[in-house]
Amino acid sequence: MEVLDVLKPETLTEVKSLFTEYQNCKILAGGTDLLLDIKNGKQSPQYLIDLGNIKALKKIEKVRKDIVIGSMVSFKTLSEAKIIKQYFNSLYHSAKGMGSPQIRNLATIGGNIINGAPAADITPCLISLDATLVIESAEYERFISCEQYFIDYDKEKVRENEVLTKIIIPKKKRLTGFYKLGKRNSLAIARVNTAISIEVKQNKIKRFAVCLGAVGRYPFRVLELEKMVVGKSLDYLLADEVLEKLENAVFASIKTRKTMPFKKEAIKGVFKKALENAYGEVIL
Amino acid sequence: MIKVTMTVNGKLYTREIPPMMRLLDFIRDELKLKGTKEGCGEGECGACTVIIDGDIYNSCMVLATSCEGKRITTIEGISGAELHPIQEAFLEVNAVQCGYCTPGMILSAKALLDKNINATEKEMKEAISGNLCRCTGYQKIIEAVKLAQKKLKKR
Amino acid sequence: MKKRGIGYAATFYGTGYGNGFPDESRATVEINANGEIILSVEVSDVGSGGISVMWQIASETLNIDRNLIKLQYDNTSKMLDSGTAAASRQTYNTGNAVLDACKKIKINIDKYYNKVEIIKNKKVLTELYQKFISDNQELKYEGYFKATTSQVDLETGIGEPYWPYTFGINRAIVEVDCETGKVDVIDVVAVYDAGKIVNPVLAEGQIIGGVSMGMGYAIMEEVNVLKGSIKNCNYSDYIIPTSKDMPKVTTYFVEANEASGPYGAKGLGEPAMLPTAPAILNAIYDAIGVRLTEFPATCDRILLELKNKGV
Amino acid sequence: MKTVGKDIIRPDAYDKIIGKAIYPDDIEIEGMLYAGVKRTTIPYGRVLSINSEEIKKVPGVVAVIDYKMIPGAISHGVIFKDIPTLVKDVFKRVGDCLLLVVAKDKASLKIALDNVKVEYEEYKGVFTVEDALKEDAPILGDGSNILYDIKVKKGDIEKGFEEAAFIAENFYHTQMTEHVFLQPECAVSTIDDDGKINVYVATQYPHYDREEVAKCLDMNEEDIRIINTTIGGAFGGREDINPQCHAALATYITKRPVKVLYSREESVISHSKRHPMKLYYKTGVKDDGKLCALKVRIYGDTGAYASWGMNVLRKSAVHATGPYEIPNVDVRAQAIYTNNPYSGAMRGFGAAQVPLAHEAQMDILAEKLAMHPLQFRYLNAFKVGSVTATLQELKSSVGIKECMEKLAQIDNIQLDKDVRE
Repeated sequence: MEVLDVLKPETLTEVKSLFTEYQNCKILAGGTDLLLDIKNGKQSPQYLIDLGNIKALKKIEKVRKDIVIGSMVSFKTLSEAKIIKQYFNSLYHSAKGMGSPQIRNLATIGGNIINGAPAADITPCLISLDATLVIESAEYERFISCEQYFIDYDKEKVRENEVLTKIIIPKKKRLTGFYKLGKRNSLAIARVNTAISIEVKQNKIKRFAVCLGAVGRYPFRVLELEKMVVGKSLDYLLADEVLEKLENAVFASIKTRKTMPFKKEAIKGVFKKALENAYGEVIL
Repeated sequence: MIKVTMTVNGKLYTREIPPMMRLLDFIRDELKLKGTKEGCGEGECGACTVIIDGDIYNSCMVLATSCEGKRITTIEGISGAELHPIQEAFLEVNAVQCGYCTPGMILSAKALLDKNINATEKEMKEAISGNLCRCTGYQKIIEAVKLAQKKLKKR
Repeated sequence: MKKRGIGYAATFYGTGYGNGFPDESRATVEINANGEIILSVEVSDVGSGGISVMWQIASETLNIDRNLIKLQYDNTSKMLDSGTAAASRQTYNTGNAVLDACKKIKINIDKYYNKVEIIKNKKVLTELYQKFISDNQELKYEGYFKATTSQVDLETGIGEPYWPYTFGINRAIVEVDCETGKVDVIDVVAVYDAGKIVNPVLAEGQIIGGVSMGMGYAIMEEVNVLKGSIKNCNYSDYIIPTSKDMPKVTTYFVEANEASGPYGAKGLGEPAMLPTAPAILNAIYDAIGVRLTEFPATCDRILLELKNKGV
Repeated sequence: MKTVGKDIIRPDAYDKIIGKAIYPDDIEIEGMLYAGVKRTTIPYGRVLSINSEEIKKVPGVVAVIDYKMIPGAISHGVIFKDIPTLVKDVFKRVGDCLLLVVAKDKASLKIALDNVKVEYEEYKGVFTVEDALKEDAPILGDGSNILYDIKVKKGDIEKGFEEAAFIAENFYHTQMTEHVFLQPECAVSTIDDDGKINVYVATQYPHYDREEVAKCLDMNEEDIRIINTTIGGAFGGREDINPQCHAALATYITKRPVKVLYSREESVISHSKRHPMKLYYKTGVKDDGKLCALKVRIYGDTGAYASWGMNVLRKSAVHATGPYEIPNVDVRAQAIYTNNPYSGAMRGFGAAQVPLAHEAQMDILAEKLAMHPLQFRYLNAFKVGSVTATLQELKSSVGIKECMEKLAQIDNIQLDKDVRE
């Protein structure tokens, strides 16, 4: 089947009305993956809705206690926005290290989430930052945590008449870090990546989140570990039993894969580097 | 067919094109500008790099129709009667071998220096990190960008 | 924890087809009425700079400014067979054929123009052409070169399989992250003997490009084949170095003159990539005490090897 | 000298920096057709049937060409003519060319090729050199799976190892690699009024291409013209025939200009690879630091077709010692057929694999001797008058020691130059 038209709405309202007007639509949000999928016959929509002209989806805003990122914000914008660097160190680093300059100019945060690649770089960050996705249709608006979106992917994934519009991240005081282990220093796909977020109170860990990527179908948190470290000092994050939990989590996730022995070893180093990244490369 | 209008190298073009035509094909097949090269067709090699409104893109990854109203610069558009200082520098330090990555490299370098004439070596390496080259090992390309920077600053 | 290591590797490379195979090159050089020299030679410039090398050898030999020398190198109907752009043979073999052709016409040019100054003026060449015509001199001269090698005996290996040989050594400094297995190549010094270097800046380009390919060979590149089928057919999964992976490369040449080469030159294209990979592998060993015997040295292999050895 | 030895700007660079250099895909000719091939998807077998008749009916298809329509030779190869231009029945690798389809545009060509259906009888293939050498292995070559077998012997290997104070013995395994030159293969072919064929292609050897195209079309070489365009990298990957014969054949049959353009994926599937090698190395050194014995066994996976396999393994054997003088040498190198992608020329050509082994051995022995690795190499390096493993005397231009001296100077290493020379 051929793509018959590329529709170019200028407002979100228009997008929603297009859903009712056209069948078999696919959202074009950058297109670094979608266009290849269409070329290779993996997807065959009849209409593309190009969100490139919707200015409202390209903003990053402070709204009360949250930062709201439009789904059409490019990786370039994300990595250059002061507000992102200021509040979400992990997200800043993952956006900056994604793909190449050309890809960062084109690819968007929304497109990356919806594409749902196992080795995506920002998804672990968003999950560890407690991000919420805002998904809209003509009739409704639904809010779902990024974590839940991937846990319940088959049920929750964006449907044909829906569009991801915003990503909301609570603006809390926390240390966040990210590290990607790739085969090279640019144009690298993560072999393993990790995002962490630490809330500290009186030198003790109040809340901890760690999300692992490229070690399963989707990025996932290691809840057991997160609970275990609460109330401990930051040094404890390097304890053997912490690293062991990570190793076990990777093992459990990809038991039968050929890469398992390597990845369960590598996760420990990647985790340490994510910590270093959170501490600003000075403390450790 | 979709009607699309865009400015390429300072000239306004309007064409009726199939909806899925890539910007790369628009440039090469419709406008017959053959300096933009296709190396992989999947956004990995950077040979098809063009500048759109000041930023670099892989033209194999962009639909021509998404470029409505935009300003595109290809390798053919960066020099007039005289070479652009980046081109001069590429010649002078031997940053060219097989030449297939060269147009894309020059455009990536141009987009960088247009925005940041004081770019550091690290930023230069970053700027061309989406342009693969199998011949040169990149070092002379970086040398060329540095030389071009000097030339541009003198102007 | 990151550890640094330093490694050395030396290699040699016999250029040309070798083994007594007829390794022949031909070139023609012609003077025309427009005051131009037409150098016709089969030189496939795959990016190597072969065209420039032929141009320079011709200009040097003829003592004529290179801008007056027009090259014809692309059409089988307009050039003689000079063999392939391979085996690092173009500078030595085809360069020698160009040299031969130019020497032949030069004998006749010298009859009319015997000055030390280089011919820069079209008019001088037009006048030369007129004199060639009036004295009934040949306008076109053919040059030829055949490399001297002999076949090796399959049971003993005795023979002179290649000539000449190019030599090189690399020193590499690497940084290995012991927690992830990731290798960063920091610095490479490359020293080569490829005889007389015809164009230093082009030769340097060959070396740095060779270091890049050698680095890919050492730590990144691998075609994955499953039941005869290649699983990584794209740039996204067949990994080669990017600008952010390259070490600083410093190049030096010691020019051991080869009397049989054009102006003493030997070949360089392939030798340029040979010592880098083993130098990097030796540097990795120096850094972490682990020697890989299966290549490439990816983070996967290094990390597992470190774990197995309990390092 | 006035020109030689000078940093001259290469004459081909100007067109390249302004985007005017012409690579084959930049050529467009009025009325040009597009051609492409359907390739095998299994490694070893026989073709039972292809739905050629159906493909002829696909809109936009101008011609469907199989091996029977080739006027001349149906295979090609740099030494042995064993690579099918179009498969007759048996094929030996994934990526062999089955059917050549010519269409009026790229889109029709893609649809036509996507719809080619092939029925195979699949044979049991071999994918490792070990399996290929087993007694019950299918025979892929001419009576044997060993394409080439060379021995290089110098001195007395037994005696050599007896003299050794230290011995290093290891297995090394080098991987298959790929050229990935930036410009994927492409050829454009045209026909003159007098029937002569022109092929525009980026190639490493126009006269060889002419010979193969002439053989394929059963024409005189003089009636074929190869025009070498600007070449977007090669590294050995453009030594074998790829789109040349197909473009020429399509033009010969349709009498129209034809372009054949590979995708990146097709480029990687189609052309040769660097030989993966298994290398056994045993190196002996005397306590004075002089190498005394080297035993080497090399098994190169040459894949499905010969290409340059024998020359590559010969190069490995000759270069197995590294640039060092060793009095006692025993090398054996074999090129072995498998159903893997065929191995051939790639920058370094057999001399790229052996250094991964001989230079590891050198470091291992230097460590045992407690000698600086550069010093150890310097002590053993070739000099004018040295005799190689093939008993070739190096009569001139042996600059390896000078290279080492230069490096020592740069890195501030004190080389002991006089002792034990």
